[in-house]
Amino acid sequence: MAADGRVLHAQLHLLDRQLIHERTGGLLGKVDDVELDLDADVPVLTALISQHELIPAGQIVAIDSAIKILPGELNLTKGDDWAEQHVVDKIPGAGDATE
Amino acid sequence: MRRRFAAFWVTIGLVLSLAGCGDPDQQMRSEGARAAREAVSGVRTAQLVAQSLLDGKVWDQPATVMVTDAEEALGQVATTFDARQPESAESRETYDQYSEALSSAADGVTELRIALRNGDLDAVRQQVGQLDKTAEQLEQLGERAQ
Amino acid sequence: MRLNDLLGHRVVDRTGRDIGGVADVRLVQDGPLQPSMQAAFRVDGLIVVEKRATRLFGYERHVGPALLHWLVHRRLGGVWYLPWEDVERITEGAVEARSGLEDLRPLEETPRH
Amino acid sequence: MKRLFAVTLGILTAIGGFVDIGDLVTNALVGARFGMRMAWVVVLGVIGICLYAEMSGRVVAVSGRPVFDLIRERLGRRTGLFALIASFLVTLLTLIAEVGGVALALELASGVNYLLWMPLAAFAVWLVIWRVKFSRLEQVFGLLGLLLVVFAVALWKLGPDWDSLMQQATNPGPTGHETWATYAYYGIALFGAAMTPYEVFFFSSGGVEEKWERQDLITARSNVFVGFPLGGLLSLAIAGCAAVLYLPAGIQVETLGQVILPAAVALGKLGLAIVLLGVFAATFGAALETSLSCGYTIAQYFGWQWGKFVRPRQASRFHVVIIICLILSILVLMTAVDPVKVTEYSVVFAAMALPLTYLPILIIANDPDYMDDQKNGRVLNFFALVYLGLLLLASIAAIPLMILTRAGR
Repeated sequence: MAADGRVLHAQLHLLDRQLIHERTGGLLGKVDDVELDLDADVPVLTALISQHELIPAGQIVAIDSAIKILPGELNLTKGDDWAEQHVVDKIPGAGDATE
Repeated sequence: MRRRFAAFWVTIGLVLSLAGCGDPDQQMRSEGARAAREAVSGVRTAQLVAQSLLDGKVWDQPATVMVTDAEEALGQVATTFDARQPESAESRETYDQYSEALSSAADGVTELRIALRNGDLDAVRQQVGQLDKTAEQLEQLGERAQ
Repeated sequence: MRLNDLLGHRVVDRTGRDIGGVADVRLVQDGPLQPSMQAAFRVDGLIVVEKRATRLFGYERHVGPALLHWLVHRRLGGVWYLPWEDVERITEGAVEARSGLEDLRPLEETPRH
Repeated sequence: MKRLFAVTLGILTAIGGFVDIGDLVTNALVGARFGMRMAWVVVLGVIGICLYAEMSGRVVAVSGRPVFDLIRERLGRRTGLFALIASFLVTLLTLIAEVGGVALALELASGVNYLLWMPLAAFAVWLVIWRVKFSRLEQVFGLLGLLLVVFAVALWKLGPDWDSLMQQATNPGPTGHETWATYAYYGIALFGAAMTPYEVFFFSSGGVEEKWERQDLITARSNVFVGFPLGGLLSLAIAGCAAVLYLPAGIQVETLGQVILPAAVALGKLGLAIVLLGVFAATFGAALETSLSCGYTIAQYFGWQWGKFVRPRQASRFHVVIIICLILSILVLMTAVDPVKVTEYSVVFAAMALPLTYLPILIIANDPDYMDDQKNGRVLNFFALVYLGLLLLASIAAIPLMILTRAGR
């Protein structure tokens, strides 16, 4: 493994990138910030931040043209849920597939 | 960079003020000619629509809508020009001449619209001939100044 | 520390000379194994640009049409790589380097993969 | 065989989908004022949109990311937000113009005032977005939009002096009472109408909606390289009709009625019926595209779930944005502002927003991390950069020219 691991530039490859649910492919927001632990013996990336939620590095599954994550307990779709409850669900046909 | 911007705005200012001042009579004639050219557009449109209707190329509703649009446009051209202020005897003369031509053009198209809505095809035919003359007159007026 | 805070920090060399600003952080995936059985991304070093410009459009690498590349680089000035070993400490708004400007390598010389 | 069918269908859809209210009005207007002396701008615009639409289609097919994802990613949050506001406002303005265009087409057909049609038109747009599948919506309105070929037939039937049209086309410059300033102003408007930003938002997001992958590059490219130029020919035919019928008569195009009249003059009631249906389909289709694009840009900037490939409740914020935009367009049109005027302004503002949209596409299309072996070649980059220069020029010149010519008077 040693020195031939994958190379990423934190700002270029992580910041402002799309977050995707690893299983469903649902869109979960953008990476607003990146948490780095610079005081550890080996300084590492510890988490991504999106909409004030901390996504631990362990939940990152793949980093590609989008970042696939396992959201687990995190709630990254609060806004969508609100709009769904208060507006969209009140309109007939909100749950139907289009024809 | 800033200096270049200043030069740009000065140029714009100059152009605008040049357009704004000058001989009042000359200006009246140039505004009149412009209005006459705009009026030609409305009159010719109405004429073309009415002729197409007589030829059975359009049906009533679109024809009425188009002629009404032309009527409104003409009305606007006439009102805008009428709001000008002639400042000398000579420019007053120019003003009257253009103003009269514009309002008679507007009246002609109004007549056409009325005939059209009433389904009076004979009157429409008559107005088409009339509008052709009006348009020719306006075309001449429109060429009197840049 | 948050990335957005780190970006834009001034970088001063061992003699206290200002050599540029932090534009990006280079990560290498060879850190300690995580619970997800993947290696963690280790902070390998900082990308420092001479002039104050934090957005590089990815142009600090060799990509893009030559003209755009040239335009962006003209705006950035020199682009250096400061390996993490050479970072003395990070204070409020500044990164102090252990090395001097003359020791820094241009970013182009660091391997991409 | 199935592939060939898909490709043909895509091309036909692209032709029909290329022309919207902006192209209709601007081309007729310019044809009436300058004849074919501005045909070169249409050609220039079509080549430009081909270049950049192909790039954005390729980016989508290879990376799966639509254009506004990339704009935020490469320009960052702040500059990206600026780009979002500019592109969104221009797209919203275009949406207002398209809804107005649908209502005007209905008014012409029925004689009932467009203000009464307008809420109905906006509601119908929403209903189609809410209920109808993406691919079907594209096909139906694209194919119906093909009816605008009637302009080409009308031009031929009007029996113009082709030599003099060619003469005009090869002698660019203002004539009669026109000045170089108005010529340049309408040149920018025409350029903006051909290269409207929403076209790439929609094209690239549509690629995601239809789940393009590498093997779909052929479809994407044929849509762009065959469909768009043929759509451009339609634009030229519209300008040609106006040049033949209106330029000698001194008629200036100010209403949608004047845009379609040549088809009636040349082909009678049948021509009129076809052109009305074509204009309705083109503007309605474009209203769908622009309202979706309003949703696409905002949702893609913030990373929200978007798209018609999921049920409405799964992309709730995306649908809320679309509903709000449609309501806004109703409210704006209710003020009885002339939709044709809105159209004229929308294409000029579109020209101003162009560089912000197209620069990130060019950057990403060159990025090996995204594109692997599919990144831009040198020749393509050369032309893309030339266009970027043109876009910047048009964008900078738009406002001074607007002031100088008092919006083209």
